[in-house]
Amino acid sequence: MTQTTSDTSTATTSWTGQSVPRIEDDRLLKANGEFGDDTPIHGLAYVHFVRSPYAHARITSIDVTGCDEIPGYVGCLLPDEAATLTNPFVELQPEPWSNEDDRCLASGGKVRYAGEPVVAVAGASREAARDAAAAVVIEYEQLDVLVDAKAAVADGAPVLHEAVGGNVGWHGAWDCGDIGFALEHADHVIEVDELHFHRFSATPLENSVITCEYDAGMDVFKFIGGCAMPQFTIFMIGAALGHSAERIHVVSKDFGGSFGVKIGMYVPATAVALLARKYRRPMRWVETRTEHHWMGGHANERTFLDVRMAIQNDGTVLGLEYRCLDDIGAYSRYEPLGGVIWSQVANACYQIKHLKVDYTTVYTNKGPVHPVRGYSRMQHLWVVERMMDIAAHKLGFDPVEFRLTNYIQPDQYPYTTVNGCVYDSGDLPQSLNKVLDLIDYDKMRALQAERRGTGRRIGIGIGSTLDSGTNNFGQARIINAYLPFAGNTEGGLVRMGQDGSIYAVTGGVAFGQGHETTSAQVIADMLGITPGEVFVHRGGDSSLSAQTGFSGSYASQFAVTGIGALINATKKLVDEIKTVGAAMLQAPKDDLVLEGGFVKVASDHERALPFAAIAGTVFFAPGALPDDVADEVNLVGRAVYRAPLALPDVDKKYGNLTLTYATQVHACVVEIDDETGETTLLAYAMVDDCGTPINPMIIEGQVQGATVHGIGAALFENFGYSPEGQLLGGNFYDYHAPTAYDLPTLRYGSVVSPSPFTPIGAKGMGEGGGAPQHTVCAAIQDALGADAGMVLDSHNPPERVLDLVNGQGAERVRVLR
Amino acid sequence: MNLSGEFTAAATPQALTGLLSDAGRLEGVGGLSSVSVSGADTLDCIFSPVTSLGRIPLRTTITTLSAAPDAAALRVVGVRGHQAVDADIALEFAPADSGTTVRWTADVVVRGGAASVGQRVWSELASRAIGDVLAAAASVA
Amino acid sequence: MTDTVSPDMANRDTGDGTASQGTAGNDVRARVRAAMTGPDVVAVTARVDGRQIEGQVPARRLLVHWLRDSGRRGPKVGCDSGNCGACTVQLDGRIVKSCMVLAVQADGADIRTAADLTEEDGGLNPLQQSFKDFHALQCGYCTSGMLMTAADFLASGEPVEEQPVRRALKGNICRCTGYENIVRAVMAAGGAAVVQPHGRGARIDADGTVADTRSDVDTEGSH
Amino acid sequence: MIPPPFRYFRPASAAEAALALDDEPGAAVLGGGQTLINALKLDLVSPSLLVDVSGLDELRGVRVTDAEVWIGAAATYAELAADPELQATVPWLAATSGRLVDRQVRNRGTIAGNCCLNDPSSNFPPLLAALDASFDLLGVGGSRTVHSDDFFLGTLITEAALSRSVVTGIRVPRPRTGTHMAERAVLVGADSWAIARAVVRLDVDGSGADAVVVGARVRLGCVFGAPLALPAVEAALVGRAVTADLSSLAAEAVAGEDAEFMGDIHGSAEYRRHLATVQVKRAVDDVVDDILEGADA
Repeated sequence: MTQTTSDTSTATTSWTGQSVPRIEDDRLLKANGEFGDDTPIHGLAYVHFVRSPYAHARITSIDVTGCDEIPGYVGCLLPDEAATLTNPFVELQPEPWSNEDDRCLASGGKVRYAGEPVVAVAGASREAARDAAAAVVIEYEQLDVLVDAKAAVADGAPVLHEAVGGNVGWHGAWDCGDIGFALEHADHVIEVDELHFHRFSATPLENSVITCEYDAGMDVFKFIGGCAMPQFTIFMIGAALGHSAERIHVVSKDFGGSFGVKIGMYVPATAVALLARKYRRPMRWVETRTEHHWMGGHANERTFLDVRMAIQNDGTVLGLEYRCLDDIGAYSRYEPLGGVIWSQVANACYQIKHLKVDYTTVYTNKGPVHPVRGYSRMQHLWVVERMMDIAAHKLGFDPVEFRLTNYIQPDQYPYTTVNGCVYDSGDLPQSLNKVLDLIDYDKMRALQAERRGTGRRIGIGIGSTLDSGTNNFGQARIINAYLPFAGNTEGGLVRMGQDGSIYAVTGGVAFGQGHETTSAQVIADMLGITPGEVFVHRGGDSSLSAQTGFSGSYASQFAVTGIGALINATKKLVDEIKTVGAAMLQAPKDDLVLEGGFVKVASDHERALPFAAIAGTVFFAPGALPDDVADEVNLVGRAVYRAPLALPDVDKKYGNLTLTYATQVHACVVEIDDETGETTLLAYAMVDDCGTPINPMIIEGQVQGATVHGIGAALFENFGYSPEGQLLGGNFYDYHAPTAYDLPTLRYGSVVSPSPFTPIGAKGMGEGGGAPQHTVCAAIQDALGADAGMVLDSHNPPERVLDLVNGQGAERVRVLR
Repeated sequence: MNLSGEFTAAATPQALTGLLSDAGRLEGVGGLSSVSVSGADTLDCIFSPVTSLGRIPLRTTITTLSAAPDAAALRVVGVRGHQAVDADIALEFAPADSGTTVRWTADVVVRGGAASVGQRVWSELASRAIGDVLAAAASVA
Repeated sequence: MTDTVSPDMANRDTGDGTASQGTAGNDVRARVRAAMTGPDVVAVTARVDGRQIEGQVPARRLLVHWLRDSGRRGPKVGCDSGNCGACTVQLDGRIVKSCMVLAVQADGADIRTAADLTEEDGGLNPLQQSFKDFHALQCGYCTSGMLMTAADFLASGEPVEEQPVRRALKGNICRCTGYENIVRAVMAAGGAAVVQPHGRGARIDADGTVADTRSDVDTEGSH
Repeated sequence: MIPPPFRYFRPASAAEAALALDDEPGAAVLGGGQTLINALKLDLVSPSLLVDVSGLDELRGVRVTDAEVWIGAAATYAELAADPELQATVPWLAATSGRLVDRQVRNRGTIAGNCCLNDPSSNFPPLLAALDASFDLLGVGGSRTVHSDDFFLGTLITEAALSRSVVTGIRVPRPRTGTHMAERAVLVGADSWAIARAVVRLDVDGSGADAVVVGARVRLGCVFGAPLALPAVEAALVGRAVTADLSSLAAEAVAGEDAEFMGDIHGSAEYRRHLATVQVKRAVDDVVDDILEGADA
């Protein structure tokens, strides 16, 4: 096990790197957590949204007079009112695409997806809010519906956002290296007409819950409920309401999952805030599962067109090109950032030299996309993985050797990608070998041969992926050169209380990642105490001076940015403790160590002061300290961590877009029923490498969770739409989230390649890069073989697999040379 | 979804089309209540098809798009909270021995949460609901 | 097949094969009318985690909401459709999903929620401790329901093996853990041998004291 | 998630329940509530009154006579799965009960609730139809027993709902010696709902290789009109010797059936049509294997 590389001289034990059971568990296990709907609020009213049953329609009338009949009806908010009281939400894209009119209720007199909120109704009880909402009568004039990205960009298509002028929300082109030359001269070229990465989401078990209290005396909005990106939320709500950021207070407590999705919560939160202010009453909206599936945020659905890959006789892959249409649904929200985020992993895991991508963001009448675990990178990684896999099958390369040949090799790190990103470290060959051992690769190949022709065919799949972490927000300028973003920071604050106890808070808002524990481990090492002695703030609180603009939990960054900020903050506290200790112990500051809750003189451990004495003196007896010490010390360490990232070259779309790259290599074995298409996972294994671990147990847990999200997406989960724009996966009947009984044992292994760029060698991780989609697709392809159906969709339910068994997709794949 | 059905009514085609403006008679039809004429070609009512889970009351507007001796076209929009059902119904009347043979076709779209959770069952339910209410209405003409 | 009247059924039900006769029928109709026309309030009294709780609720109030409004945070709502199991409680000795039970149906019942699982001294019970040891929870939202189901399984005497455990947990959705560690935690709590968490090292108790067990760190597993 | 308003009535007997249904036209029966309460939360239906029969002891239990097995309407899946008499007499019902949905739902869901709903993907209707089960209905006009063919009237509709009756029990004729059954389904997830389901029951005279089919019941779920009888398949099987090629005969006969399939996000109508044939074939194979192995029901 890699020991801590903490550079402080105070560490006397090393908690960092240990699988410490989590500090947050006790309260959760005892049902003492406080999730969104748990917070008791006096005088609370409930909000219920009246939603459009139509996917695209003009609102012709709204009649709320029936609400008055409902006992407990408090009041409502109408679209016109929201349009008067708010500015359109800030858009990240440049003109003309920024002319999109997005507000908390259907804007511009239209609805653009089924389930879009039109009227927000408040009632004194859940039942009153529901009944009043049911009494609202809205009439619509239907408009033509778009549920297909290709149809949306066709001539004459109906337009969602008239002010934008068409259904393209953004467009960008990358041309790295010289793919034209490569395709012309390569020994082999594989061409695929179309691949499709389907629509799904992470569907956290706790839906969004937003409570808003408006303090009229102070003109402050206080939001309580899981918020994964608090300062971004304040930015969006503040700009929409024209309200000062410091008068918007965002508090998260226990938080039942986000996985990126809840970054979009500022939209309904704005409506809840308007109601709270209008009726001077705290308001709570508890999203239902159906509502969450309609609007809680879908992952980017992407159609890849005219995909070509150039390969040499020796198996070297030179590069690839594609066009893609990224279907973001009805509103852009965090999009079109996905248009650049994918390019963090431009090379995927391979030494390709040429890449050309033509990326178009497209509006359709579907639920809006939000960042979802693996955000935008997994789509690109998937298409590269599919092409690698298809190439290996079509050209007859051994699947393992083909990957080993093309992997970026351990001695090539730091590795600069075709677009200037710098992969920090990794050992993909070792990871692959390890994962093959975990699934008993040779035995499974024998089983595959044995089963051939029995109607229950076996396939073995390999998926290699990246989890890029710690965004360089400067990449947003590749979307829109005028955006004022650059770099990335996170904040942290560590302080000592009057009795010597230790408190810490960061801008990261955990929703299950164990931040309280990992933070405590690192801080404990630096202060010479135990993790249990560090009280880490639960969730997040925008009033606590621990947040920066990029604060939050998304983009796999906490182990770098959050921990980095806490290390910097703890360093300051350590210095102050030693300053006081030096004065009180009459010893040189650099001869002091922190150990067991004491400041000790290193050369004479008998000379020691407990933290309580340090704190007591600073809090209550500053007069006993030398003036210069008393003037300076407050026992609060507040610091930021700044990721060392420069602005990319916006014109060339070149530069380092993320700081770290965790890798995962997965392998699985599937069995396919030739008559029904049912696909069973017989074995599944993952090997992760996220640098120096802080808590290996938590890392393993994150890998397992991301794996099942991916398996779910690959085999079960699908936000399909009817031609009329109705979501057909609106609940857990129709959107099958895998259960324990659907899954095989997950076998886990790890490789440790410390990051040279981060404070303790750790890398952000947890998103998982869609590895299971790559892996399951490859396994199905392996079961089918080279001369059969071709796996060209990321979602493979039994019917599609049966079609594949019968040859579907073969005609869309060509070996041009 | 496209549905169709056929039944024989005792009434004449004229009597059948006359129903579309006769709230009083329609009030007596099982499954219909609160029937009122809200416009020249428009009826409002509560239509409550029955299932084994209970009734499904829909606030319903029926618009007569065309009515001729041998055919009629209706647009039916039913709403229940965030659920909605639209049906374009075409009726054909042909004289039969004991009255009129009514053939109907309907293009039905279910919207809202029901579009998802009910996707396996709506076509059979809607087919039965439309067939039943048409036959019931015809019987009071 | 012809419909037949069953004397057996008639005898068991009303004694005369018809239910609508007599004053008894009128009494029932009167009670139905009262239910239909009176205020929409029904009284509910139940024992919840060993304490008597009384309430007045509308007929449609779900048991999960009534329990939550009564201060129990264990049962949670994660779906609209009875799939997720986050609301699982024990009702008269059997686990149920409290979003698919009306509060009024629990009148007179004995209910246990996850808050009642802890030891008498407030410490974690062995199952809860196993969840902690095996990192069987992340966000914790599904945890109360998982614990209720797992406790029911372990008390059932069914074999503590992977497939039965997975089947037992089928009615509880977790979106964080991928279930692997939950399965291990339940099996371990049931006495089965399971794989230890990656890099298992020390243990910290809730009060901040530490049991240093780093001697058994599995260094093999981490490289 | 918040149901529409309704009122609640807890009858003291099935007869009271029948009276309540008669008295209040918008009333619906609340059994285990494992579908109805979800439908209410999703605001799909809006009964004015729920008549809660779940607590009626007279609707519980399993009673076995020489001729039949009577199952209380409100017997839960868990009770049926664990019932030794049911396991001994109609093992298929007990087995199905034990793998329905999940642990919690099995504690509350009832067999008659499953049947009264008659969702095309429901487990019990095709099984009970193949067993020639009948339903005891109690209405204000009295009680009667209705054969499953006359009870299941289509998706989400049954004779009980139409006649505003309470189902009090289900009667399953004791399977004769030589009755063999098998059920095959393709499920969305393990122990989840079906997208295709076939139930095959063969009654045979003789045993092992000498067995001859003297009666056949083949029912499909997940199809319009479920549980749907497949008379052509049954006709193709009756009178045949029990041999391994029986399933091919059955599969060929499915093509001649007039079945209409539904499509949804989990599978198109065409796919389900294909699966129906596969499931019938496999269920017949299962039964044949069972017979040829000499195992008796």
